[in-house]
Amino acid sequence: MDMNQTHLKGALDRIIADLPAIEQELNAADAKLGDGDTGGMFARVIGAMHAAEVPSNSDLGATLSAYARATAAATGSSLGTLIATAMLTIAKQTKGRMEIEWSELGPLLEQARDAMSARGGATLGDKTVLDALDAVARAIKGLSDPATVHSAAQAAAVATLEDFRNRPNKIGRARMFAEASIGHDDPGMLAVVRVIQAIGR
Amino acid sequence: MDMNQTHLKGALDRIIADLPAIEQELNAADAKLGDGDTGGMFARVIGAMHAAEVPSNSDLGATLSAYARATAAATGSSLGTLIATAMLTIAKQTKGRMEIEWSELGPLLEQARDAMSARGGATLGDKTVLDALDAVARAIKGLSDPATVHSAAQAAAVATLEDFRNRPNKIGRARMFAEASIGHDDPGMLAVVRVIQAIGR
Amino acid sequence: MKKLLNSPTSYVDDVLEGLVAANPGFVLDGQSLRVIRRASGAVKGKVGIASGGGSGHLPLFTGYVGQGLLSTCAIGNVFEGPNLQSCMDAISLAEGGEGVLLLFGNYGGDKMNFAMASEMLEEEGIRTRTVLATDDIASAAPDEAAKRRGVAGLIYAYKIAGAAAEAGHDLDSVAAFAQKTVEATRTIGLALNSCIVPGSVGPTFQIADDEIEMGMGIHGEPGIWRGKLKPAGELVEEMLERLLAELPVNEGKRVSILVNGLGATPLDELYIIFAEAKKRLDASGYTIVQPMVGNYVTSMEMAGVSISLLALDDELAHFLAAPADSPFWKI
Amino acid sequence: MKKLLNSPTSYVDDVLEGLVAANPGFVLDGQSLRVIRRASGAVKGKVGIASGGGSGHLPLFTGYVGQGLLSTCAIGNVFEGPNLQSCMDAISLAEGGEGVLLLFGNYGGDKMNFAMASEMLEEEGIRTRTVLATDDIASAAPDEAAKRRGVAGLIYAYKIAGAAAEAGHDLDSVAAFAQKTVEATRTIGLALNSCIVPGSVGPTFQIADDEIEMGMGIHGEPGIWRGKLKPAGELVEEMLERLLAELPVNEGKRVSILVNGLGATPLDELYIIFAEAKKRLDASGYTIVQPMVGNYVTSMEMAGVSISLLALDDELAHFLAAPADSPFWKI
Ligand SMILES: Nc1ncnc2c1ncn2[C@@H]1O[C@H](COP(=O)(O)OP(=O)(O)O)[C@@H](O)[C@H]1O
Ligand SMILES: Nc1ncnc2c1ncn2[C@@H]1O[C@H](COP(=O)(O)OP(=O)(O)O)[C@@H](O)[C@H]1O
Ligand SMILES: [Mg+2]
Ligand SMILES: [Mg+2]
Ligand SMILES: [Mg+2]
Ligand SMILES: [Mg+2]
Repeated sequence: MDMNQTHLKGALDRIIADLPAIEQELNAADAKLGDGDTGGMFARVIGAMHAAEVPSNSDLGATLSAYARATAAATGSSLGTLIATAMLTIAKQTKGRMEIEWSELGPLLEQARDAMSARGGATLGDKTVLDALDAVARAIKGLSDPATVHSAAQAAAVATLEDFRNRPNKIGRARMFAEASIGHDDPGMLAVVRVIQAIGR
Repeated sequence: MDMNQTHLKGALDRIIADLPAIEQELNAADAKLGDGDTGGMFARVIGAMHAAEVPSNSDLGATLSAYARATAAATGSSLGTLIATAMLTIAKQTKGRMEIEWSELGPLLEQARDAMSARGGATLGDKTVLDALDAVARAIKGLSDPATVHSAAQAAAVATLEDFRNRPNKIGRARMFAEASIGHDDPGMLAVVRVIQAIGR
Repeated sequence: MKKLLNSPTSYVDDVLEGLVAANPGFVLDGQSLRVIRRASGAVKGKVGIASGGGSGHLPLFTGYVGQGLLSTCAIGNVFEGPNLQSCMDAISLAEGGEGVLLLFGNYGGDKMNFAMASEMLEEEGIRTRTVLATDDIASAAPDEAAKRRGVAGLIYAYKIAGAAAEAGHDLDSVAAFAQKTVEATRTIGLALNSCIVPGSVGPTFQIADDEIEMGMGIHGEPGIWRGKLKPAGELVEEMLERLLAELPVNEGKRVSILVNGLGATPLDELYIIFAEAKKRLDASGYTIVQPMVGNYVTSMEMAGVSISLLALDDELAHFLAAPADSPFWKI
Repeated sequence: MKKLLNSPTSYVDDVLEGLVAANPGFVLDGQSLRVIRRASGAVKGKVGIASGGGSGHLPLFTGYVGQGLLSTCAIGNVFEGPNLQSCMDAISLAEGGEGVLLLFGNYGGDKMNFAMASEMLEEEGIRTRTVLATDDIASAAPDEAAKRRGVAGLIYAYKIAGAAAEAGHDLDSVAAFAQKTVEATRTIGLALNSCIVPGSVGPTFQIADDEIEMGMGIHGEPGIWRGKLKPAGELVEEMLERLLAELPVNEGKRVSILVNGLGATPLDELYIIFAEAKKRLDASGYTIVQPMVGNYVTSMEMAGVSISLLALDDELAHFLAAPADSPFWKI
């Protein structure tokens, strides 16, 4: 089965099931190097997406666009705004389509990544959500079986998190503490890992 | 030997020796019903009196007047101002005298008590420093042996403290909590007890 | 004790040094060097207004020296009344030939020292009148209102007496306006945590992490009840009920409201409290005039809020709206 | 979490309700209902100034809307940038036909949302220029000054850009004055304890009872060092040394200084800090112009202080002294 609105809604439900733990973990990660609010903001954004009234047979573009609007209204934080940017970008590409093939997901994520980079000014290697997204996008390129897509995505995200752990943050609140940020997970990157893990449950 | 400046200075020294403990105890007592500053204020007043430069062969009036001025400059608190009032009153009565008989002390304290009552508006029975002073003044009336004076004063002060413990405060910060003040020592009264005990050591 | 200071003993003098250096309208003066007066000096031919009180309540008391407000202010040690000399200084420096109103809070030490000072200065020909703020309804029952302590509502009396003096009223009538204001003002506060007196071993009192104390005084004097924190709306409901039960409201039900932070409470929370209060006052037919929200009378790092109401008539409303120019209250 | 509020989710809206109700000069407006604008509206024929930022810093940001200061201000959730719609609202409501300066702190979310908003509104014909406050010297090395975050010094840029707009300068020159101010401003802060974000499980960070953190950001971002509290004079010494090391001072060495409380620090302590700073600046030949001491940019119940210096020339001094009329800054 191709990817459709039901997948999106199901993914959201599974993230919500894990949300309390994710919220705490992201807050704690952000408190080490930022302002400690990544988790709270993330929880609010997910809640707003969930509360958004999206007719159950909308196309993917309309669904994501509604999610993006809900996100943008719920926050003006860095990560929240980047999430909205990503969803808007993919919404534009999937406007009018009820489903997409799983193999299309990788390229779509790459477009999202580029839009986020343009909006936020970060580049790959800065130890942000971008690096995780980039790794996932590249890992699932060409894959068309949903289970394979998921496990490749998860492996790539986790590997990137670990790979970057001992590198310094180069943007956002954490950046100036190059030394101090070494050894800590970037909260945005960690969010990607936890989201993929939640979706897989 | 009659009472002279040496006695005053010696008393001050002995109070200072006990001061850390007295300060803490008075603060704690005042914190229960007032603003918790009786001890700090008292310590400052005693320190100021001690630091006051009083020529060592001044008469009693001059000595007490210097102590009163030092006290008045060190604080504007209720108790501090009343202490200054008391010392000024006795200073006036002992102006020019190098020594007084111990039996004169009681009547002098009665005059001080009356001046404090006029200044502060409290009357006997209000559970204040006045009640302790009054009891002491009456107890030592007619006594002329210093040791007897001291033990009578101490016994009267302690008895008054205990007698008033289960009565309500009727003036000052503690007054409105009639119920709550029952069972607690009045800090001003407690100060009289501790001062007399210190002097006796 | 985590405070930004040099030493507890120099605390008050260090604060005054900064206060005067930062505010060109203030001069530190008097034999005691514990009086703030207007840089422009006493106004010849007008009634002077002297106040005073302990340190630790900024902007009270000294912050309200300025045109249309206080002439002078004596400053005591932290939470102690001003001493005798500083009271004498404050009165002398306020005298412009028409007498001086002594306007301060109803506390023992303050009363004694101002009384002694005025007795001594009356001998030198300075006429004084004394009016005491007694706005804290938690500090005594209504039938013992004269025993109530003065808290945040004192600044309403500053404003109205200051405007009356500025307008050229004589000593008796300035005192009468101040007295009228005091009688038309009611305050109740609540505290979330304690302040720390510099040099003390610790906080003035202990309070649990989820508790508040309703009716607490500005030095940590015990209040009416201690219990679990409640939503802002419920707290305001109780505070207003207590205040309105005895506020002598005039026709038209005009009131001014002061939502005052005790020092460590974020401005955000004061506005939440104000919004709740306004909702309820509006619903009960009161008209709010010149609302004030901010840290006007504090207790150092104490967190909490007080609400003061002043029942207005035309006269009081007129003086309340008159120009004023101090660093902390400008109109 | 001991806060006077109704619920964490209604926190910001409840605060805004109170803020607007207490200040007749403010109107809550825009599709988002998350913008404060002057009650008098945009000024035709003059450059508008829009700002914005997260909640939890009152009086920043919204408190500085008023004549000679901001035209409008977008408000985000606590410690989050204003969202896209509120940024669009703030810009549209500030437009008086001469374009709008976007003036805010250098934070990711704020930048992204204002950038998106201005891209969308430029299509509708509203010209914008953006200037970012980057005064916090603890947040990046001097060679990466463009990465520094904006903190208390932002209000100097408000004041000077606001005065320039009021004086009728065009968009480019108002932006240039703002940029010049930003480049002449340096701030460093220190924190004694943490704030608590409404709805969070606890304080943003933990700090020992006898420790401070030098250089901490206004959301609790880590600073330069954490260690034992020192006497006020020593702390000020270090802070001034760090600031002056890179302040681009002009001839005459005129500086304005802002000693800013983070929210829970008593005013007393701020004056002690100011006195220490003045002593040192005087001794080093600086001339202090228009000193400010108070809670201008806070972090809710965070205790601590920041010192900002603005190096003045005639132009900046002129605009700094120009009239301004907001509830929290009146000249
Ligand atoms: N400019 C940016 N580009 C890409 N990712 C960013 C950027 N800024 C922040 N992030 C990501 O967002 C995360 C922090 O999110 P959040 O706590 O919501 O932001 P803040 O509190 O700094 O506004 C970081 O861990 C990082 O992954
Ligand atoms: N008017 C008064 N008359 C007599 N004693 C008083 C009076 N007011 C206070 N006191 C005494 O002073 C004590 C409190 O002193 P202190 O703590 O210095 O006063 P405060 O903090 O209330 O100014 C009380 O315990 C009481 O004995
Ligand atoms: Mg964050
Ligand atoms: Mg006391
Ligand atoms: Mg006291
Ligand atoms: Mg944030």
